Amino acid sequence: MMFGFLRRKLRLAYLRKKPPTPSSRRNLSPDLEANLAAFRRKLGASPDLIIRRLRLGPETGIAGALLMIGGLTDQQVVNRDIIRPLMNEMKQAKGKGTEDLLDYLADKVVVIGEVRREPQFEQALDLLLQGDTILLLDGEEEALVFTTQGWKTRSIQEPESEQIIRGPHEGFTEDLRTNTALLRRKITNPGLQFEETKIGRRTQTTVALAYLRGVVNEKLVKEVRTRLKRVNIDQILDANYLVEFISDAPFSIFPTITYTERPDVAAAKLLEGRVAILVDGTPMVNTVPTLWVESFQSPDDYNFSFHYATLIRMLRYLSFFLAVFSPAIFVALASYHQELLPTPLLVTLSGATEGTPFPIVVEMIMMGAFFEILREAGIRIARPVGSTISIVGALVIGEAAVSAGLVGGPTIIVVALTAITSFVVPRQVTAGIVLRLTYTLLAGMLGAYGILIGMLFTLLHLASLRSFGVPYLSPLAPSTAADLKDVLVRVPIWAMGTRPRLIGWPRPQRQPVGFDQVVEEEREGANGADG
Amino acid sequence: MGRTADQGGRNRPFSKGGLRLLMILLLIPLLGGCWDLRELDSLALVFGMGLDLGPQGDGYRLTFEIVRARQIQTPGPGGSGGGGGQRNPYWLLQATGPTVFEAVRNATLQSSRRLFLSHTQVFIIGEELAKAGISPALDFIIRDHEPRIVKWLLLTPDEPKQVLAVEPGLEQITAVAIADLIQNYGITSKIKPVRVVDYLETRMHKTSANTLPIIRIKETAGKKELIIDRTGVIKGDKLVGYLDPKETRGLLWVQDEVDGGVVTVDAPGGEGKATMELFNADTKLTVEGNEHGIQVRIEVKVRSGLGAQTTSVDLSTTNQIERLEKRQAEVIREEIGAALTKARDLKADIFGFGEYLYRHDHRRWKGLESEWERYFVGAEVDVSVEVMVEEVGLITKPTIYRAPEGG
Amino acid sequence: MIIFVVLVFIFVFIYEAPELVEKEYWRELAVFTLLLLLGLVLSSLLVSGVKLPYIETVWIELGEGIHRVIQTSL
Amino acid sequence: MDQGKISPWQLTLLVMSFTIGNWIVLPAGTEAWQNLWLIMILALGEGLVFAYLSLLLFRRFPGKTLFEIFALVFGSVGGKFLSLLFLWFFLQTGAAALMIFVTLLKTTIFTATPDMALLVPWMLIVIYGCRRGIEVIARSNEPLIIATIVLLFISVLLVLNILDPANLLPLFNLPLSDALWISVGIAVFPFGQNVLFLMILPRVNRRQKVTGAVLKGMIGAGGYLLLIQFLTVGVVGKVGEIYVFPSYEFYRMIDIARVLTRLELIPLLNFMTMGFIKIMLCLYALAVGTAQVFNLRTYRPLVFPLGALLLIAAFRFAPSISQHLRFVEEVNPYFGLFYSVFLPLLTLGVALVRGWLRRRVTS
Repeated sequence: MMFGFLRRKLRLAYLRKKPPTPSSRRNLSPDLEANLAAFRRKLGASPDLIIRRLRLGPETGIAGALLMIGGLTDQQVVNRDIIRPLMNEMKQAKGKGTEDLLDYLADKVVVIGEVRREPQFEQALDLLLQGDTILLLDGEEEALVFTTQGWKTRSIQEPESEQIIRGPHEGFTEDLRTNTALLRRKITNPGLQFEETKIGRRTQTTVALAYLRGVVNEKLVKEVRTRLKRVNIDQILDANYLVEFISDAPFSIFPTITYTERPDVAAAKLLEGRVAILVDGTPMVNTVPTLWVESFQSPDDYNFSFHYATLIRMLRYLSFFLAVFSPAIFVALASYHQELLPTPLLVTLSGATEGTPFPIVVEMIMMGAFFEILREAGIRIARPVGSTISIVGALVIGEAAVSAGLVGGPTIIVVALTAITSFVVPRQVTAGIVLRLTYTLLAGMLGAYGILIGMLFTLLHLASLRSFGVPYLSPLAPSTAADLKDVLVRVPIWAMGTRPRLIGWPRPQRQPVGFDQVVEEEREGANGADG
Repeated sequence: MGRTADQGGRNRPFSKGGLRLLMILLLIPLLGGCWDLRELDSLALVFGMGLDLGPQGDGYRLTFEIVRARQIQTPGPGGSGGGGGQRNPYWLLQATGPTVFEAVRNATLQSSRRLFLSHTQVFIIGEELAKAGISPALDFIIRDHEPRIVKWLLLTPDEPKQVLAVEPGLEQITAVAIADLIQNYGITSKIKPVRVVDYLETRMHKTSANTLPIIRIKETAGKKELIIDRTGVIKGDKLVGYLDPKETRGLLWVQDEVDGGVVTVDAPGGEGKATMELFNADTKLTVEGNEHGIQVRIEVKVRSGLGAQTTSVDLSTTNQIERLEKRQAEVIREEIGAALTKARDLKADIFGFGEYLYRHDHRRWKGLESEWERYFVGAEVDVSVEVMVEEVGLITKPTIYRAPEGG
Repeated sequence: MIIFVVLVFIFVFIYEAPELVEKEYWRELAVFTLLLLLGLVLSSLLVSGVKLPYIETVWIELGEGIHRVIQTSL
Repeated sequence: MDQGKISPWQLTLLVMSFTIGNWIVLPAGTEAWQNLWLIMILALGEGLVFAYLSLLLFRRFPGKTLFEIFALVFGSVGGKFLSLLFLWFFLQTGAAALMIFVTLLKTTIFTATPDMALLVPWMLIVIYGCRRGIEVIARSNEPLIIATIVLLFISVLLVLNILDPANLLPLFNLPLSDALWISVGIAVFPFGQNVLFLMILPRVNRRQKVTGAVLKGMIGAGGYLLLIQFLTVGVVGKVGEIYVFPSYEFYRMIDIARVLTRLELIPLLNFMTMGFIKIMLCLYALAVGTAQVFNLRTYRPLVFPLGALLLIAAFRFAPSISQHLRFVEEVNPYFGLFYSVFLPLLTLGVALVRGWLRRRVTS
C-alpha cells in the first residue's frame, strides 16, 4: 500500500519533469519554390493563406512571393505600402547593385514601419501566423518580414464586470497592444516597462509583464519572470490558464492573483509597486502580489469622498460576512442553540417551520443549491428568454415552496439575503460559495462549534497563504499599522503618503504626508481675517 | 518580503493533498454527528413553570405552560397557519417526580416533544412548597444549563396550575403576561421583582430574608384576572408571612427600588385627596453597629409632582406645596415604618441590614452574625424623608367645581 | 472503534513516512514511528475501555503521599 | 526546524492569547472570590518578576531555545533530563487547556455530544496549524486576540447598567497570608506558564525587543483577566462563587431591554479562540522540543503523534472539573513554582556560576 503510494508520487514527479519537445530549427532555403512548398506543407490547404507571386525588377526580374494570412493583415497597408512600391520601384531599378537586395528593399522601397530579416523557417511561420507579411525571394536565404497586423478588434468599451459610478469608464480589450497603450496613457513615466514573452506551445500567446521601474521591487519582477518561464502549457485561451499555473496556492479556494478589467485600477496597482500580467486575447489584467483585502476595494472608493467610501467599505465587509455566515448561523441557531434566540423570534421561527418536512440544514442546502442553479441558468440562457428565469424563480422559490409547506419562510429570507450580499464582493464570490456550503454543513453537524472549527481552519489557511512572497492576510496579519489606512477605512488621499509596506518597500514614500498641502490656503485666509 | 524567490516551493499550503487528507479526517468523526441536534418542531417551548409539592406531600408537581407556536399568529397573508383550527395558544401539562429534574423528564411521557426550558419566563411557586422550603426545588433551575437564572420568581397562594390557566387580557400566553406585569413594576412601585439569581444571592447571605412577589387570581363577576399585589417573606428557606401593598412599598423604599409610582396624601386645607407622582427616588442606607446594638439610618430623597387632586383647594401655591411635601414625607415614613414593624414581627431581615454591615464593616460583622436576629429586632431605625414637589402638571388652577363662597 | 483508530494511525504513517524516506531522515523516522506507536497503544487502550489513570489523580495522590511521609517522619 | 520569524508585536499578542488561554478557570477559593481581582494585581506583579528572571536566561543565551540552554548549562545528559521534564510540562499545560475547553462545551451547549466528537476535529485543526509553523500561528492569532479584546470592551458597555459596585464589597476580608498564597497560585498558573515562550523566543526577529514584548503581553493579558474578573464580581456578585464558570455566568446575566440578551456565545467564542492558540502553542513547543531532544532536523512529522498523545492526556487528565479545580487550587502552585520559577532560576544560577568559574580560570 505504501509502495503504491510512493510509486504514484514518483510517477507524478516524472510527469512534472518531462522536458518539452524541442522544436526543430530549420533555415529557409534559397529556393523559392521549396520554401513555398514548405509553407504549404505546414499550413495545409488553409484557404486563408494568401500567396501573392510577383516578379521584381525589370524584365523577368527575380521571382518572389508575398505570404500573408487573410483577415490577420491589414489588406490596405499590404496593397499600398508593400505591393505598390515593390512593383513601381523595381521597374525602374537598375538591377542589383553592390548592396544586398533585401537591405535595399527594406531600406529604400517598402514604406512599412517595422521590417526585419528572418533566416529561420519556423520563426517566419510563427510571424506569418501572427499577422505579419512575409516576402520570399528566389535566391535569398532570408525572408523579409513586414509588420502588417491588422484585424478587427473590439473597441474600448465600458467594463461590464466592474461597473462604477464616477471615474473613467474605459476598459481593457482583447488586444494586447491596445491594453499596453491604455496603461501608458495612465502612467506617463519612462519607468513603465513592458516585457513580452510567448507562452503556449501551440497558441503562442503573447504575455506581457508590466511594472513601474523605480517603484517595483526588482526581486518580485524576477520571481514573476521565473514563474512564467516555468510554465509549459499547450494553450492559453484566457489569462486564467496562466494564473492557475503561477499562483502560489493552486489548491486554495482564495484567489492569490487578482484581475481587473479597468486600466485605472491596473495603473493604481502598478503605482503601488505591483506587477501586472497582460495576456493577449484577454480583457482582464492580472496583478500580483494580491492581498485578501484588495477584494474589498473598489475604484469608486477613491472617486467618492472618504467618509462615504469608508462607510461603503465597512458595508462590504459586513456583506461578505453575511454572505458566508448567515445560512450557517441560521442553521446553528435554529437547530442547536435555540436558547440563544430572543423569545419572540423563537416563537415566530418555531411557528414558521412547524410542519415542514425537512430538517433546516437540508432546507438551507436545498434552497441554496436552487438559487445557484437559477443564477447559473440566468447567465447561460439566451438573453431574450432570460426574464422567464427570474419569473419562474421568484414564483417557485418565493411563493409556492412556502405556501405548499415545503420550506419555512425564514429559510427563504436567509437564502435571499445570502444571494444579495454575495454579489457585493465579486472577487470573493467563488470562495464565498465554498465557504458558505462548508460552514452550513458544519453547522448542521456541530452547530456553532462546527462553524468555529471551520472558521479557525479558514483563518489558519488564510494566514498560511502567500502571494508572491507577501502574506495574503497582510496588512491585517502580520499587521502593519501604516497600511491599515486602506483596509477597514479609506483615509483621505492626501493622507496616503506611503505605498503598501510589504509591496512597495523600495520607495515607500508616495507624496509628502500631511495637512499642509490641503489646507494651506485656508489657513492663510484665516490669518488674514485675524490680522 | 525579501524571501520572494524561495517562497514558491515551500509555501504550497495544500501540497501533497493535505487539504483532502485533513478534510476527510475532519469529516469522519462528524459523520455520525448531530448528537445535540434538536429541530425546532421537536421542542416543546416551556414559557411558564409552576412548582408545587407533590400530591402526597413528597416530591414535586410541576406545571408547564407550553406554547403552541403555530397558534400564535403574526399578521400575514392567507390563513396558511390555520391547520387544526384555532386552539388555545398554550397547553398546560402537569408532571410529578421525586425531584424537579425527574418531574421535568417525566413530563416527556405525556408530551410528544422534548420540554425545552431555556425560554421559561416565570417560575411560580405554590404556597405549600414555599412553606416546606424553596431551595431544593430551585437547585435544578440553578444547576441545569437550560433554565435561566435571570427570569422571574413568584409565589402564589393558589395552585400554580390555576394561575397559569388564567387567560390573559392582552397577551396570548399567561407566562408572558405575568413577566410583563412584573416588568412594569416601576409604574407603581408596589411589586417587589425578584429573579432566581436575586433569590439565590439573598439566600447566600445567611441572615437576610427573602421576599417574593405574590400572584393570585382575582375573580370578578366570574371572570378570572391575575393580580400581583403582595409580597411573601421567606425566612431561611420557608414562607413565614406576607407583606401587604403598603409594607411592600416600605420595603422598596428601604431597598432603593422605587422607580416611579404614586403616593396619595390627604389634601391639605380641605377634604379630598392629592395623588403625587414620583419622578425620582433615592434612598441612602447606612447601618452601623457594635455589640450593644445597631443603628440604621434611612434617608429617602424624593422628587415628585402633583398628578391629580380631588379637592378644590389650589395646591400649586408655595405654601400648599410645602404642606404637600410634608404630608408626602409622612406617608412614606409610615410605609417604611409598617414594613419595619412587620419585619420585626417576623424577625426577618428583609431589608438586608446585615448584608450591608457585612459589606462595609466585615470585621465587626463577624461578632454580630451569630445573634443577628436579636440585633435586627432591636435595631434603632432613623428614617428621614425629604420630598421635593417640583411640578403641578399642565394646569395651575384646580378644575374641581367649587361652590361659590359667601352669601 | 479500535479498527478505526488503527486505520487513522496507519494513514498518518503512510502520509508522513514517504517524505522522510525520500530525504533519508532516518532519525526522524525512528522518533516519529516510536511516538506514533505510543499514541496508537494508548489510544487503543483508551478506546477499548481500559481505565488509564488520571494525570491529576496521580499528582494529587503523589502530593498526599509526600505529605504523609513528611508528617510521619516529623 | 521551523525557519519562520515573528515580530516582537506578534510575540506580545501571542503571550496575551496564551495567558488568557483558559481564563475561565482560575485558582480561587470561595473566600477569595470577591477579592480575586485585587489579588490578581498582586499576582501580575509577581508573574512579571518571575518572567523577567526567566527572560534573563534568554538574554544570557540569545538565540537559543530553553532546551539548547539546558544542554549548554547542564551538559548533554542533564540537559536531556530537564528537557524531558519540560516536555511533560508542555503536555500537561496543553492537556489541561483542552480538558477545560471540552468541559465547558459539554456542560453548557453540547450536553449530548461525546468528547471524542468535540475534541478530534479540534485537535485536527490544531495539528494543521502547528505544522504550518510559528509564523502562521502568530498571524492567525492576531485577528483572534483583537476580536477578543474588542468583545471585552463591548461587554463592558453592555454591563455598565447592571454592574452593582456593592457586590465588590467587602474589600480585603481575607487574611494576608491566604491572599499571598492565592496570588502565587495565579502568578504561576496563567502567568507563569509563559515559560513556554523560552522555546519560541529565538524565532523573534528583533532580539533586543523580546523582553519588553513578553512583559507587555503579560500586562495586557493581566489587564484583560482583571477586567473580566472585576466585571464578573460586580455583576454576578456572591453567587459567582458557586459556579464552575463564573465568567460564563456573567454573560448569561446580561439582559438589556430584553433584546441584547442571551450572549453566551461571546465568552464561548473568546475562550475557545484563545484556548485554540494556547493548545496550538503547547503542541508546537512539544513538537519542537521533542525534535531538539532527539536532534532532529524537522519537527513536522512529530506533530501528529504528539497531538494524539495530547488528546489522550486531555481525555485522562481529570475525572471531573471539580477535582480539577481542587488541583488548580492545591497542587498546581507547587507544580508551577517548580517549573516556572525554580528550574529557570536554577539554570540561570548554574550558568552564572559556571561563567564566573571559567573567567577565574582564564584570568
